[in-house]
Amino acid sequence: EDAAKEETAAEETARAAEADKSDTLVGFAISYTGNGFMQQLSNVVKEGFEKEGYTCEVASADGDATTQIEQIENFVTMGAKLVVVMGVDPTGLTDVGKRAMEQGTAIVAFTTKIEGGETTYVGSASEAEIGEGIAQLGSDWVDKTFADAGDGEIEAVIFGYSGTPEAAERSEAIKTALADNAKLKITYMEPESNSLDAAQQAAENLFQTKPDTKLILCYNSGMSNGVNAYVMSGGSAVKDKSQFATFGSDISEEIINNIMASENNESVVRGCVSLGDFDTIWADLYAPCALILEGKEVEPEYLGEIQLVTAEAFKK
Amino acid sequence: METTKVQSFIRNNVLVFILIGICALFSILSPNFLSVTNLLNVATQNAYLIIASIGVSLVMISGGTDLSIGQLISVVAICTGAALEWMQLPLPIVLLFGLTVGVLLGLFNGFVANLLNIHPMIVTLATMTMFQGISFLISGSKAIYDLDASFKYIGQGYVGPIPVPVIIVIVIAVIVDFVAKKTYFGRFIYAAGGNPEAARLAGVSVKTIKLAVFAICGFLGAVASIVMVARAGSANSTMGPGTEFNAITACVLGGISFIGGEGRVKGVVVGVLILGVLSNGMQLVGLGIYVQYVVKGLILLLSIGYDTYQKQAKVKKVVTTKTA
Amino acid sequence: METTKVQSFIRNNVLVFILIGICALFSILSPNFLSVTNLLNVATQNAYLIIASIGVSLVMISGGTDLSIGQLISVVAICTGAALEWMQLPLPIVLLFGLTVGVLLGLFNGFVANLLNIHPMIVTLATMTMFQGISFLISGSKAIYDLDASFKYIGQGYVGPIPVPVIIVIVIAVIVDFVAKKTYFGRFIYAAGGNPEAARLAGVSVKTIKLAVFAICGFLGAVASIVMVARAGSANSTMGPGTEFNAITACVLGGISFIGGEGRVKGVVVGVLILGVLSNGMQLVGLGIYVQYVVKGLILLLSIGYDTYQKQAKVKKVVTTKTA
Amino acid sequence: MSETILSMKDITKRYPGVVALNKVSVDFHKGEVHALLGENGAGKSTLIKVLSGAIENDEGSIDIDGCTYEKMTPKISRSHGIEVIYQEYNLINSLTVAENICLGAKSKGLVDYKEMEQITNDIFKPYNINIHPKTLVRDLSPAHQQLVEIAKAISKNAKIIVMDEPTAQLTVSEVENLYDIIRTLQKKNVTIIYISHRMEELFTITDRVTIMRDGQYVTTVKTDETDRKSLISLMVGRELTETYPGRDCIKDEIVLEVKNLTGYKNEDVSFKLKKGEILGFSGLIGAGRTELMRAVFGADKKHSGQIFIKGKNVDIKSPKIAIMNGIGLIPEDRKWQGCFLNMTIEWNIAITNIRKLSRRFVVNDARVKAQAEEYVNKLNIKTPSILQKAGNLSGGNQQKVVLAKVLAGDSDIIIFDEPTRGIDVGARHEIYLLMSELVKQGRSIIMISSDMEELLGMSDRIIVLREGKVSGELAREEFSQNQILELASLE
Ligand SMILES: Nc1ncnc2c1ncn2[C@@H]1O[C@H](COP(=O)(O)OP(=O)(O)OP(=O)(O)O)[C@@H](O)[C@H]1O
Ligand SMILES: Nc1ncnc2c1ncn2[C@@H]1O[C@H](COP(=O)(O)OP(=O)(O)OP(=O)(O)O)[C@@H](O)[C@H]1O
Ligand SMILES: [Mg+2]
Ligand SMILES: [Mg+2]
Repeated sequence: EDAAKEETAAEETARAAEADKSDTLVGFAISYTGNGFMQQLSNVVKEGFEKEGYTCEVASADGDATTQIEQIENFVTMGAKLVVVMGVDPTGLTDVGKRAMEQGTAIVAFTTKIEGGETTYVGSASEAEIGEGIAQLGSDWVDKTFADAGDGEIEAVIFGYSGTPEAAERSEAIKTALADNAKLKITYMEPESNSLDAAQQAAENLFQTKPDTKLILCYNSGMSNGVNAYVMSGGSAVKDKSQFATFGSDISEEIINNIMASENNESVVRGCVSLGDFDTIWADLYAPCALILEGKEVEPEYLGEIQLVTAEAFKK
Repeated sequence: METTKVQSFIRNNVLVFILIGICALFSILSPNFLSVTNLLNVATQNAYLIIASIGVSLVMISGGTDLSIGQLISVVAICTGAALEWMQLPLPIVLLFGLTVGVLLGLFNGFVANLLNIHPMIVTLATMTMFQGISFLISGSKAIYDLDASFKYIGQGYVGPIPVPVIIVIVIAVIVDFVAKKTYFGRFIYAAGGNPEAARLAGVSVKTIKLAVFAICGFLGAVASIVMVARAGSANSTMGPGTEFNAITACVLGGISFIGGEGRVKGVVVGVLILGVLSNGMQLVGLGIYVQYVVKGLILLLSIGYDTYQKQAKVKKVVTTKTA
Repeated sequence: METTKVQSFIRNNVLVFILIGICALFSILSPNFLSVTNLLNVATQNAYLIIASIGVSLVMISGGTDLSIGQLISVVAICTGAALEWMQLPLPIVLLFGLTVGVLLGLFNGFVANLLNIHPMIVTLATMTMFQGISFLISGSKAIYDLDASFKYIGQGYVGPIPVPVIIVIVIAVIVDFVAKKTYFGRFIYAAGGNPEAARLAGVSVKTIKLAVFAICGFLGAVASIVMVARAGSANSTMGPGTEFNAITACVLGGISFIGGEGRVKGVVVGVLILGVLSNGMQLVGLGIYVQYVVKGLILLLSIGYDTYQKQAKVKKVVTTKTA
Repeated sequence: MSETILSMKDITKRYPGVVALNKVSVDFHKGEVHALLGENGAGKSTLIKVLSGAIENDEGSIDIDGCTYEKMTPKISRSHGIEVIYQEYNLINSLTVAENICLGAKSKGLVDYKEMEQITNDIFKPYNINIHPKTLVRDLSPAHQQLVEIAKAISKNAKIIVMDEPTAQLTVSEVENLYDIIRTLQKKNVTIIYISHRMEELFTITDRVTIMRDGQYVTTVKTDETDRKSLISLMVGRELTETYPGRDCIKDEIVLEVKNLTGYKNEDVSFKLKKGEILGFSGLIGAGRTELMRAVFGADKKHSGQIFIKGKNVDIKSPKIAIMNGIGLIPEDRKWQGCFLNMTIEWNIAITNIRKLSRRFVVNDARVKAQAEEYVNKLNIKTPSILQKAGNLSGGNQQKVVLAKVLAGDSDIIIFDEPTRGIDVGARHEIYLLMSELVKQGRSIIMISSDMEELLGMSDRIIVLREGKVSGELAREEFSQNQILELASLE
């Protein structure tokens, strides 16, 4: 009987804890939800926390650094216990982060580190690593496809983007890392924006001056889809599709689809850098968050790894 | 007399000469610029923008502005993509659907402007935000890709050596120019923009004109959207926004007045082409993107400034008052 | 007579009532909304926007528009950051430098508009692109962070319980309102916007007014930029762009006419606050960003529509017909 | 003969603080020329706008062709053959003359520009209007715009044509032309509703006169059964002396000398203005009087020539410099150059001398108010309050605001370009007195006027321009209408 009582008591505390949990607000300040990847990420995180019994609200800054500061402040006002921040401009979040923590709201910087902050950092990789990953995909493909090419014989172009400091870092890393491959003659340029159509237009223009380009590395996958749209179109200057490749970063259904199609040269997007599937991402993120929410000590950094995705990787 | 004619010809075509000048400059700077493929390229790249700008120009001539065109394009892109891929509707129905959505959104702008009696610029300032929200809500931020080849033909196909988008542009430009110049409906647009009260008193239904102009702008926005999506072979909600900005810049450059009542479709086409050639040429020459921004701004200022200067030079003795 | 006064009071303050209405609504929907911290929060968050909008409103009253304000903010942000961190200049010099850059860019806008004799809206359409290029060229797309605490005090400090940015806003709003309403310089701005030719013939140097107004707008843009950077504690080239859009929306909402010659600084402040409270409240309530867009657009339309309707309302029988 | 074609019944229209029309009832007969007469702000234009559907009446109805309308719309109004020439012309500036004339005539199908030009020329020809159909309206002078308005109304084959102050800016010969037009129309049994403040015109062409006062109908009389005096007393409610004030105050000092001025429309113009003098300028429309004065005032560029003020050579590059040198200009076009339509009366009046009403930079509101009150009383500006926007005033009252604005500027040399355009007889007399007062104080006046009577009555000397050049100068003893017309027109 005692045992039964104890059991109900335990159940009650558990239920109380549950109820307590659902009163606990977790904020997710995401930089942007304008593409499938980011949108799905925001859903995964929200559902993840809710499955654990917490209340979670997502606020998208829609790419504006100032808006993001406001949203974090608003989360603090709402009494959030924890805010997961995916920074638009991480350097500008140091102070708002500090203020939040002073008022009892923990901050977890996610994917981008908040410079100079004492916040916990969960990252899959730094921008530099992502950039290096993209470069490696390109470099490997060239080594495999043009095994006998001499130094500087293969024309490669980087479609960078430096609209934000973060982006500039990644683009810079692609440039630096790709330079290690001696086979390549590298040109760096920036389309008008980091969108699909801007990249498509830039590719069209590019082939006017450099019809022999074999490789285009893009800041993100959206841009590589744009390059693909041009190369696969009727007016394309690339006749032998197997002799061409483009790579970028971030995974989405569309990009997976294109990567798979590249096996039969029905697409020239031959791979991308992935920050892992959503399950891994969520698991990485939740580990420190759970500790914080339970009031336990956490380590300052949790780093995941990037994955290089190619058609072969899918076969495995 | 002869010299005056030449002078006035030059005055009326300053922008065409500027366009030619810029082309000449780039031909010297880059060997690749002056090739048929590249020029067709520029035309194709800017096809959607020309179509959208023509739509916006009509609204501007009627005395308004459409700031929502970019987001309208985005909504139509998603709706078209969804109809094609998610609902698997046949192509003609899809096109009809996309165009209808465009017209409806345009009508909404016009209707609200008439109903609340506020300036179209203000209305579309509000609806652009709304349309953006709607587009993302429909798409759920997802891209719709792998579109049907028959659909992609609209953006990527060729008729003989001429890309389909270029043909669409030419057809639209010719029709709209004709309507604007030669039909009563067209002249009423100018009248409504030039002096709405006078037009109303002369029996022109200014509200109907406004509604019609917005419907046409919505229609052309939808065509632009379809061309854009078909060219990319994929649709997502970020396609379109920003177009309003380029379209208005092109219109202004092309001599469409902010105040209404003035401007020619021809000018708009030239305006877009100047912007398009600039960005193509600067990339071919290899200018960095930020240097491009600065140069583009400067050229805009100089072109518009020179055009205005030419037009303001006082026309002497237009009216000869002979006393009989 | 009494009722007429009340009616006209309501008519003149529709927006204030709308603001109060929105606040009331959010107080019911969210327990966190109506707290001193949150309201101060909203004020602080929107401080830079209020300052910039006041600048833009002056340009609009004088008959122009400033589309370049967002990029001007970006250039000033980078210049201020660079002076502070890269050049390690002392704070007063840094501030002076930032403000000077703002004024110079503003003067450039005004100068070009006067020189080329083209509408300020067109000029700033071109200079916004230029300024953006300049900002990125200076910053090299890098962020400048870890700014000095004394500098950050401007954006994050408190005087008693009041945040410094709020104090700056109040000081600026009061001064500008005074200048606009009570000095002859202010009246000249209205005159130049209301009817430039008549103003010129009345001995007002319209060109000088235009130049002055742009300089002030540049100055206020620089102040906005400094507040913004100090609040974030970091500067980069993406800070600012988009402000032009919000500022113009706020001005329009606050009753500044597109045509010029009309509007009050008070209205602009209310306009920004409506937008600010909306976005704060909607987040507290937990609306998704895209739903927020749609709601924001609707509320904009309704507010402006209702305001216009009130002002245009026919006076039925308010005037008692006395037969002499 | 006197068959009623149109009757307006109990028309009431209210604006905030004003009853513009108070139960006004008028009948108009077929084929008559029916004048509306009343002081500025009496409600004439408002009545017309109700008739054309430009504004909505609050009460009352309109009977026409056996139909009764509580509210008119522009469409219905036109469908009954009503055409209106508005006081503030209503043309579309960015379109050509031909397009404006033909606007609304057709609404479907294709535009035939050749045909439009032909129609326009056909309309212009009988009336000696020499304007190219392809000219943009915005390139026309106000007077030419007025001619186009008139032509446009005639072209529509209307049954009723309303003319709201059509002659306010026309010179004698164009007015004669207009009379011819009206007589021709009358023969075709067209009804003309004619509004004018020029009394002599009423007696020349109208059959009946309806008098309005303060928004109310006073009476309707047959023109040939009344005289000028009784009309005026019905209109203003009291007797008026109508003689031009005499004076004798010309000094020898030359305050302004223009030497060999060549400008956009003028060639080699020289003249002198003495202290205490009223110098009249005459000429046909397009003679370049306005342009000459704009050049003197610094509003337009001069190609060459010198200007001496009180013997000192002054380079007047802008109106600001002119004003600083004691010159004031009352522009010809009140809507575009004179009034700030969206500003209050008090600010309109204060704009030229606002610096004087300020301490440092701060404007003294009380003085702005006091000054506005002063001029509102002096010029009898009809308004509910000095806080009324100028755009809400009647045409004549706007003109008075423009006058007040320049008078407040306290200049030594005042250029009046068509000063009494649209101003009623009573107020006109006040303005003449005011001008006399000004010259007696030692100021000097240049007056451009197309109103021959006023020009002859007020000037001390008249200079006639023709095609931008001085074609003659007449001293007071030599004044005659014929002499002036001869100098003004080409031989
Ligand atoms: N939009 C308006 N708002 C307020 N008051 C108005 C408006 N329009 C006209 N009024 C007033 O109505 C009255 C009648 O004006 P109306 O223009 O009919 O006069 P009018 O007889 O034509 O005078 P004028 O001889 O000066 O042209 C005036 O007192 C005027 O101030
Ligand atoms: N390019 C122009 N831009 C603006 N206004 C102009 C222009 N050219 C002429 N005007 C206006 O047209 C009018 C000139 O009228 P016009 O050429 O008939 O001379 P005028 O002799 O002064 O006429 P009037 O005898 O009627 O006074 C002036 O009011 C002037 O302001
Ligand atoms: Mg009138
Ligand atoms: Mg004149």
